[in-house]
Amino acid sequence: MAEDKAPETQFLTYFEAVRQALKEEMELDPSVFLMGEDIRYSIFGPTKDLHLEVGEGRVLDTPITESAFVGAAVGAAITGMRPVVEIMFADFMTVCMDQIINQAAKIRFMTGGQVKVPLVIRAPGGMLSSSAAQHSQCMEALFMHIPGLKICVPAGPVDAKGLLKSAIRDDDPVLFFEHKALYFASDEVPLDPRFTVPLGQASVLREGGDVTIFAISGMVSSAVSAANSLARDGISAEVIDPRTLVPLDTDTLLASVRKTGRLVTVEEGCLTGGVGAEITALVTSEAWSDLKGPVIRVAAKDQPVPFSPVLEAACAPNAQTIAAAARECVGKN
Amino acid sequence: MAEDKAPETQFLTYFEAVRQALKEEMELDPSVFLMGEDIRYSIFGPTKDLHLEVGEGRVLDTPITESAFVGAAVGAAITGMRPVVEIMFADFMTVCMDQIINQAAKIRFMTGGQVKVPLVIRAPGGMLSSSAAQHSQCMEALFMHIPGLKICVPAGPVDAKGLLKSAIRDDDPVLFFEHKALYFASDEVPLDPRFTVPLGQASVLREGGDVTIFAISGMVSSAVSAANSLARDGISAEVIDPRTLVPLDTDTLLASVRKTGRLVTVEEGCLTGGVGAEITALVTSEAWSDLKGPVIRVAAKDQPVPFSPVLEAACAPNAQTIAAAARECVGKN
Amino acid sequence: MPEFDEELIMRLYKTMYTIRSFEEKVSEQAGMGMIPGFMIHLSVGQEAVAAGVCAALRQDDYIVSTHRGHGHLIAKGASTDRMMAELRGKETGYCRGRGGSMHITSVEVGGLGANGIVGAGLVIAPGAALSARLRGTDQVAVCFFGDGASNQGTFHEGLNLAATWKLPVVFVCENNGYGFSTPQSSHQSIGRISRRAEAYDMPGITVNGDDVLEVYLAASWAVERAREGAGPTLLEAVTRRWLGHYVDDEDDYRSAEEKAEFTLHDPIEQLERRCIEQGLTSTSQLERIRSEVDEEIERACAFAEESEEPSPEDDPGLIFSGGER
Amino acid sequence: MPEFDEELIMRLYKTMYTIRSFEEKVSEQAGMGMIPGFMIHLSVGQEAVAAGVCAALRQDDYIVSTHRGHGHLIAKGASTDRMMAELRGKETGYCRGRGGSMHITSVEVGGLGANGIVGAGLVIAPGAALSARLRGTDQVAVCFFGDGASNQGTFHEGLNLAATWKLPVVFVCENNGYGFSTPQSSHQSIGRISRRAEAYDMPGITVNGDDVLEVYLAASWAVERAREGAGPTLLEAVTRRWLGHYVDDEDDYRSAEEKAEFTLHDPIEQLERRCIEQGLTSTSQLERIRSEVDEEIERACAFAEESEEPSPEDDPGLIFSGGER
Ligand SMILES: Cc1ncc(C[n+]2csc(CCOP(=O)(O)OP(=O)(O)O)c2C)c(N)n1
Ligand SMILES: Cc1ncc(C[n+]2csc(CCOP(=O)(O)OP(=O)(O)O)c2C)c(N)n1
Ligand SMILES: [Mg+2]
Ligand SMILES: [Mg+2]
Repeated sequence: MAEDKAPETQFLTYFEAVRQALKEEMELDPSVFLMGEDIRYSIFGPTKDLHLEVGEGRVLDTPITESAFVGAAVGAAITGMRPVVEIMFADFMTVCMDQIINQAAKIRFMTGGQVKVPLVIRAPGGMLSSSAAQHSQCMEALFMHIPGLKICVPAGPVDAKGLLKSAIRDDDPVLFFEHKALYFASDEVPLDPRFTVPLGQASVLREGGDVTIFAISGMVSSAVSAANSLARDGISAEVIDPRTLVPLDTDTLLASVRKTGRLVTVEEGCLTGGVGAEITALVTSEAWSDLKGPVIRVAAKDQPVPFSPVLEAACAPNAQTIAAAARECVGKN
Repeated sequence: MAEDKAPETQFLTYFEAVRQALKEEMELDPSVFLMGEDIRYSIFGPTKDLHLEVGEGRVLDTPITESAFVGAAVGAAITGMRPVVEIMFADFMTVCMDQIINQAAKIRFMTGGQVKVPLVIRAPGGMLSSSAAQHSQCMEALFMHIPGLKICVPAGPVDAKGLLKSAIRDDDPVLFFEHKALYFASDEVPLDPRFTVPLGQASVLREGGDVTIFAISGMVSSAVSAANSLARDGISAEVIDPRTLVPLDTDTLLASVRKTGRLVTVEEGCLTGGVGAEITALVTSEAWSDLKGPVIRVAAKDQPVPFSPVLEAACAPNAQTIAAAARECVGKN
Repeated sequence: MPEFDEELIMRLYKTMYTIRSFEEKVSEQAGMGMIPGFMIHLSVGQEAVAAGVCAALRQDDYIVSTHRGHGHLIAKGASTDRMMAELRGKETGYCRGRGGSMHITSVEVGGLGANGIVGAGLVIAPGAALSARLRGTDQVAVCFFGDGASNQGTFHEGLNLAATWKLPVVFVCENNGYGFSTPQSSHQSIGRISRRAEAYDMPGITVNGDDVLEVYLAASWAVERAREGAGPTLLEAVTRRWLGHYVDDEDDYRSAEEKAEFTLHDPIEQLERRCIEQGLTSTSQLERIRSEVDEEIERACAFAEESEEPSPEDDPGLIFSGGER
Repeated sequence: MPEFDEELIMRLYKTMYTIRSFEEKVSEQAGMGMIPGFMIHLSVGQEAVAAGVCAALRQDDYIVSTHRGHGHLIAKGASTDRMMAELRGKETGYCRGRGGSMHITSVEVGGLGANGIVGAGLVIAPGAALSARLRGTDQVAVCFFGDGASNQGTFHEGLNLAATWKLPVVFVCENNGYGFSTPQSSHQSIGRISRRAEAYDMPGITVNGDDVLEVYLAASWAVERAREGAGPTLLEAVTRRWLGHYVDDEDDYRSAEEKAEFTLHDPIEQLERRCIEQGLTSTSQLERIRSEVDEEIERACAFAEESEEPSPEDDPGLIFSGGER
């Protein structure tokens, strides 16, 4: 990694990286515009005062009507625009689920390809300091089941910027799940406006030979910590962040599992029917003979997210529970 | 046909069995009532003219406002009633998703157990003669990911009646997925009003030693046909219908897999993130050492359901594709 | 009656008659099992709304339609042959057989799609209108919906958004008095749905939806208003659905007397009578239009009949535009 | 001013002051990091709405609340100690620490729940009202919601259902002029939200939401109307949110001038002034109420402080009532 080209990068937080991606793409393409509730105020920062930089007409504060503005985004997308909408908390996607599942995801197919739907829905998910049951959910697993939707789960500022730029340029509906607890994570982010991260390419954050840890979104850094602590015990873990769940980079994942023979999946959403279930089914099907033992899924408990900090902490996975799962996986617990 | 003893069963269609369950429970318990769009007319029959038998006030035709009447059902359930609502097509659950996911499923937890939510949502799903992308979906897999919801998937008239009665008596929200293509299937249905099928008990429709076929809802009869044709080739398949996905009878499933060492999952919903993914993850985790090969998932293609009969048929699994999967599973394809 | 030019009146007549002829053929073919599925919703009796509204539009204006959408699309200028092929599930259909009746769409004529979800279009139309504004065009978006749909949350949200942002939308409520089997009096507490415009400080107008000229005039006013940037209008057209809600509907929730009255309001006959009374045209000229249309529909049927079924091979480009998996 | 009995006025005063005192304490403790989370929405300045409306209710009537729900629940009779414990995430809280501020609920006093989803309550309240009717009681359900929520689809659907079925609901819109950072003029095209009642042929009333007696009178009328079976009412109370939208809100979207005006409308001071002017009570009596309340709040804080955290052990009975997995 070329660390010596400092002028080409800028040290940005995750929310600033999202903001930069939005700004760059709006400057590059006049058909990109933003809608959402209180996005000029921007509770987490990504769109704060962006209208002052790109023009009032391109950053639209909407009434509190998710169905209306996501539906309107579908209408705009099929008539030549590239809307990027924000759902203030991913949990609120429930109130505009029809616009996502029955309209955005299906309209290209239902019309026999007469339209494309270049629409991005940004939605912050995940737990953050006692936000409780209706403001903490990871919704990505639900949508994996719906054909026609692409899904990004950036785990750091560089991917947040690069994936968002790709998502905006993409001709299909993309659900872009930011993680609330990552907004203030920071990193050196490329400044070249041509920089993008393609959808469908996993990143291997750490190479290793004993066990593959597949982790997403808010869990990636915990997985890396877990891998570090495993290394101290002589267990060499490979950490893979798929970065997008749809399309999914199965090649990278399968290659890793073929090498290590062991897999732990890690997510912050609920266990049952989660991302890990699909990954397990896929990997056991495609790499059966390479697996030395069952896949272990690490995920949140199957319960609504509790308010109490004690209970909230007990609900989510962390570096310790990941490391423990990996140890169990390699039979060294 | 004069007999001195009242018959213990009656030959009923699936929709009549649903109707009988509703009627019996309404007669037994004055707190049970029905709401839904055009339910007195009842496009598929289960609630047709039921108000004439149980009273006008207990079968309420609603405006076309799924959020309103599912929300109202939550309000009624937490204040002492047992509402049973119908979503005319399961696909429309998208328009009242918040009432299901963020309210019904979580309210007991969020209130620290101050309320129970005895609410049943009946929703016909599945493909039926070119109903196309917005009237054909199997929604059950989506909801498995949401803690707090029970899920029934009756595959025949007896289970439809017995499970629905249990669902109505249950103190938690139950999603009751009827299958449109099953409404005219018929069987001998017990008439004793005390008859119920408990939630969380799988049924083993056929015993066998070579491979377990786990099939749900509209796919159960195809799985049985497949098993019959496999038998002619000397392959002995055990067919398991879980009947409820939440709670899930893992004991019966695991016992079967421990015996056969092989598993095929069958569903009519989309493959990715489907029921089969969770079942695969569960079984590979719990019965790893008993498995002789990877689980094979049979499911619909990952695409919106097409209108064209040719394409619709190509989209769904059937007895042939199930049998082929089972043959592959036992290595005899 | 204001002055209408003959060309316009003939166009309205032809449109209404085309819808009628097309749908009667669909009804016939559905009865014969030639059309896949049972969710085919016909608008026989309601033709004046589609014809009157779409006559007020330009080709590049948009319409967003409903489950009962054949008439809208015909009135907007779609070809009956590709429509018929779509209803038959053929590859030559507008949606390549993937959509069928409930999803029939012809983007080339500005038809953004029928929809199987009641009320869905009410939030899509404002988006098309917003898109027009952002692209700097003066296109207008019309949103058709029923009395039943006027209770859905999307009605409220769509009208609120359009009013707040003064978007160029005309919301056209086809009030046929029923949401499926449920009479209006059982699904809402008001009679005139145009009263709901009050909630958005938007003009609300109710017209006789069986009088195509009245519909046309009101729609023209609302469309021009929208085009000039004065914002949206709620236009209610009171009409009647002659046939069942869908082709298999027993329709036992409406009395024989009620049904007997429908044809008294026939929008096509009314226009015919008016034209002849006012000497605008001759019986033979109308006769000629009808036979031209009948022939067109026959050709459409033949085209659909002869067209190929889609190949069961997948076309991944229909799910993701790049064909990704 | 009509005649009000002293007991009622003292009760209203005490309720408003309890809300104020409770929330100021919450604000203080949140600033000190003692309250988990950042989504704590305070209703300081809006106390007259909660107090006036709930004074018109019986204990067995229902209220359905919002994200800004502390005041409603206090006014309905909940204990401040269990409320404070809930906000602190303690096992002794009403929701055993599972809910927190946004989900605070006390079913025993008829409080069916705050809600984190804007507009969610608007469809739950009609269900509680329907339930009352089906069970043969004459309970009434009040639904609180904000100006921002009045645009959500659930507003429309809930009011439509309640009006069509003449359910005993009172819809109380607390119009504080903002949905978070968005002023009313940017989120809807009307000024008086009560105009929306027209869409459901329902009475719509706007009152000064800073005048607790005006609120009480209007609410009493609407509640009695509902109780007698005459159907729902939309009651708009115009008020002001003095603090930020939530405790961490910078609140830079409202000008200093605008904020300076808030306290001029202080509902508590207004009532105080009126009482004294009209000789209804003495300064010392009000003083006594305030110190009683302040002590209660101190006790509530101590109770919350001393209470246990929930055990991290799971309680499966909170997910399914039978504890199933
Ligand atoms: C969200 C949703 N709910 C219910 C239905 C089933 N449905 C289809 S059409 C219809 C009636 C619609 O009534 P209206 O809006 O008046 O239109 P009309 O059929 O009279 O043209 C119903 C209930 C649906 N398709 N979508
Ligand atoms: C469905 C949904 N959308 C957005 C939000 C975020 N949010 C919480 S409160 C609020 C503003 C609500 O405004 P209003 O209804 O006027 O109530 P107020 O906060 O003024 O009391 C917003 C946008 C939410 N909680 N739920
Ligand atoms: Mg209608
Ligand atoms: Mg407000």
